[in-house]
Amino acid sequence: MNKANIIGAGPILAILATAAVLYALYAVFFVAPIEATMGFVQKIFYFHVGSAINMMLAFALCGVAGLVFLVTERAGSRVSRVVDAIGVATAEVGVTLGAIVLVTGPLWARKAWGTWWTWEPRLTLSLMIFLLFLAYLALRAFAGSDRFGRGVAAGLAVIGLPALYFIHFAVQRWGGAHPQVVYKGGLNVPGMKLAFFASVLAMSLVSVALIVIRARQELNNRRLDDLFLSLDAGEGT
Amino acid sequence: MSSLRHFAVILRKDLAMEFRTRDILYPMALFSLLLVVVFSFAFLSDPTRVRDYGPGIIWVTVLFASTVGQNRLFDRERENGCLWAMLLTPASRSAIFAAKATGHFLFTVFMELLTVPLIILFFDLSVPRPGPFLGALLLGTLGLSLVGTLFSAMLMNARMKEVLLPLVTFPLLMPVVIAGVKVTSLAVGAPLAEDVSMWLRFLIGFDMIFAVATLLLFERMIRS
Amino acid sequence: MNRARQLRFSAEGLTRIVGRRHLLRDISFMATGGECVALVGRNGAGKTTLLSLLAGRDPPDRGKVVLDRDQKEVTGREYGAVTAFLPHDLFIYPDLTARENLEFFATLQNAKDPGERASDALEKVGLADHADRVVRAFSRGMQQRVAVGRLLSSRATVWFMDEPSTGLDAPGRDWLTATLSAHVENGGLVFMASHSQDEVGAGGTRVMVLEAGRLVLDEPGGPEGARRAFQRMEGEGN
Amino acid sequence: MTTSNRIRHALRTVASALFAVAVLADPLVALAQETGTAETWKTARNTVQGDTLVVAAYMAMWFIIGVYVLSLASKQKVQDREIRELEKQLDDHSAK
Repeated sequence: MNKANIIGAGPILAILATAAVLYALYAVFFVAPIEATMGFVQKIFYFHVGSAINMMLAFALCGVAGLVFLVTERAGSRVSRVVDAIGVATAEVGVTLGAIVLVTGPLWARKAWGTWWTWEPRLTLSLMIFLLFLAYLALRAFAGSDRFGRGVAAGLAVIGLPALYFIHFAVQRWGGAHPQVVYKGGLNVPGMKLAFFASVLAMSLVSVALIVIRARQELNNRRLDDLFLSLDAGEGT
Repeated sequence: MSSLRHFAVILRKDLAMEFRTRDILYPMALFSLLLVVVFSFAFLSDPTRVRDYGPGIIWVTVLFASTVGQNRLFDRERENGCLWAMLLTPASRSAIFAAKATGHFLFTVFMELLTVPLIILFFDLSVPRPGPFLGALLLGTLGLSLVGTLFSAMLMNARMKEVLLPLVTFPLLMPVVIAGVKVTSLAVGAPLAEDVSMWLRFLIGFDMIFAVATLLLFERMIRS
Repeated sequence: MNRARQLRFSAEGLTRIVGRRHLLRDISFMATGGECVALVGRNGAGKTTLLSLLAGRDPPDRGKVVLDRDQKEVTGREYGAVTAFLPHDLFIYPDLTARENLEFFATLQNAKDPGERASDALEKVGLADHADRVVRAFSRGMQQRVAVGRLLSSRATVWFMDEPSTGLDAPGRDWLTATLSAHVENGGLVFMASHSQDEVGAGGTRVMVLEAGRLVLDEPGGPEGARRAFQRMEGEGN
Repeated sequence: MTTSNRIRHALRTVASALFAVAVLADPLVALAQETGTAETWKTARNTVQGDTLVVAAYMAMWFIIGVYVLSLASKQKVQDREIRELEKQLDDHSAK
């Protein structure tokens, strides 16, 4: 199995990601000052938003990968395999990030608004994306592992994109005409800015590393299928 | 022109089979009636605020009953492989999809004719503005049918179809339910100050975009 | 009748893979109008898979099917008009009557006169007096006749039939063989998977034997060809 | 290694990791609070739930990522087993 393919960078990315995370943690806990109103709890905010941003990107990437998969005509072609691998990788990492967002969100909301869960537009949107990712993985698991099953999952990822716009619009308006006062995080202080960008970068590297590793694993699975297949072809003669 | 004729003949075939066996209508109707009764027990304990629950109950009933319908929509096509029987004829895929979606839409509307008046009765809702009330119901049901028919066709042979279908369609249909509840509550005279037409335009936009998206996807996904 | 036109059907390197196994391995052949090709093989040899591929129900993983009529390739939805498929699962709605089934599919085949085609086909398959009964109440043999009727009313030139005589009684089988011969003489092309040697001997103008997804024998048919083919198929067993 | 003791092994590692973090959490948080800007840290101490929420959030985050990495590792083990099986079949094949 050729290691030189573009998705061979897994291990390097993993090391890079760990370094970035350590730096980000340092920035969050030691550089950024305590936020005036929220106090120490505000420290959750950095990695929470970092995860949320990457979840959204993963969702968009999964949708685009699904679109390319459906458009590529030939079944076993290299392109359709790569995008299929990216599709499943972004979905799995998307679910992981979604779980993080949905756990850290309420912990932060507990202090910010005094309740564990509020139907605040962004949290609700994250919940919907998380559910769509779960549905994607369930489709891949139960709707057939052959090309048709992957096609259905890709279809969901594609239709998820316009759906996201409608969900976002509806959720914004759902709280009634007055969207709640949303805590912006007040990143005016340089220390906080650094912490914020460091943690967003860290989460991005973690996500990219996980996606690359999982995608490569999926491609190796397809390679394995080919090799088993060539064996099967051998017997026929 | 021929695809219009195909659309008509497929729809007529579905309606004919349905009125002969009624194995989509009966489960939908019975399920929704049961749901309404259960909701009445659940919510009538507090008569003062009962009117607030009305719109929500209408839309939950419509959503669940339409899912029951979707689950069984392609059962006849699964028996004897008839979906492929249609796909291997010159009939266009969009005609097939549109006919099945319209079929499901009609079944759901029929079910609504039964249960919505009941809900209005049980929850003594007054409907000062019937226009938006019916508009939201019809537009919302269309949205449910479009998304539902697409994935009902795709999951026809899937093992855990009954679980997968709601899991896949509910997040996608969430905006329809939200918009539906909004308009229904405004139509029922709740004091909310929002303007109804914005949500109705939202529903129309949803239906148009998803009509195109589901048609295209049906074509691609069936062949992938 | 448009059957007299020149018809050329070719399969090039058809391969079908499911999971990690080859169901069909690089199958190529050429056939023209006026042939009745019988597909013979043990269970699991790939007869049904091949027919589904030729009919367009499943996509080949490699290779392609080319149908030319008067030197012009027939593709897309036009392919569905020229061909018709009678699979194991019959392609008919159990909750419709025999007549409704045939009229429905004839309309989808863009027939101008679906009603007439349907009653004509029902006459031929001997179900005229059961025409308005729901197919679910039919016996297996009668359902098979409705399915064959669907092929007749589609006026397709190329027929793909998966064990067409299943469930038919003796007169039914004789009638089927006669119908196939008439269709073939008229310039039509038939691909028929079959397990009965005499059916292949009587109807098949050409016989192919499939073993483990591979085309191992492709010879002219007739009783002699059929005997050799079935011998080869059984021979492969011991 | 059969799947059952692989799961036991995975659980043992996760449990020990959690225990280590729990033991270290308090001094870590204290350390974080002391070395930071002293005064503002002081004001932070008074938010009773402050630090527990933060610790819970970050632990949960690494736990979730850890679980996913574990699932990747187990998928990798399955793949390695298939590779070994492939090699075995290749040997039988060439030996034939």
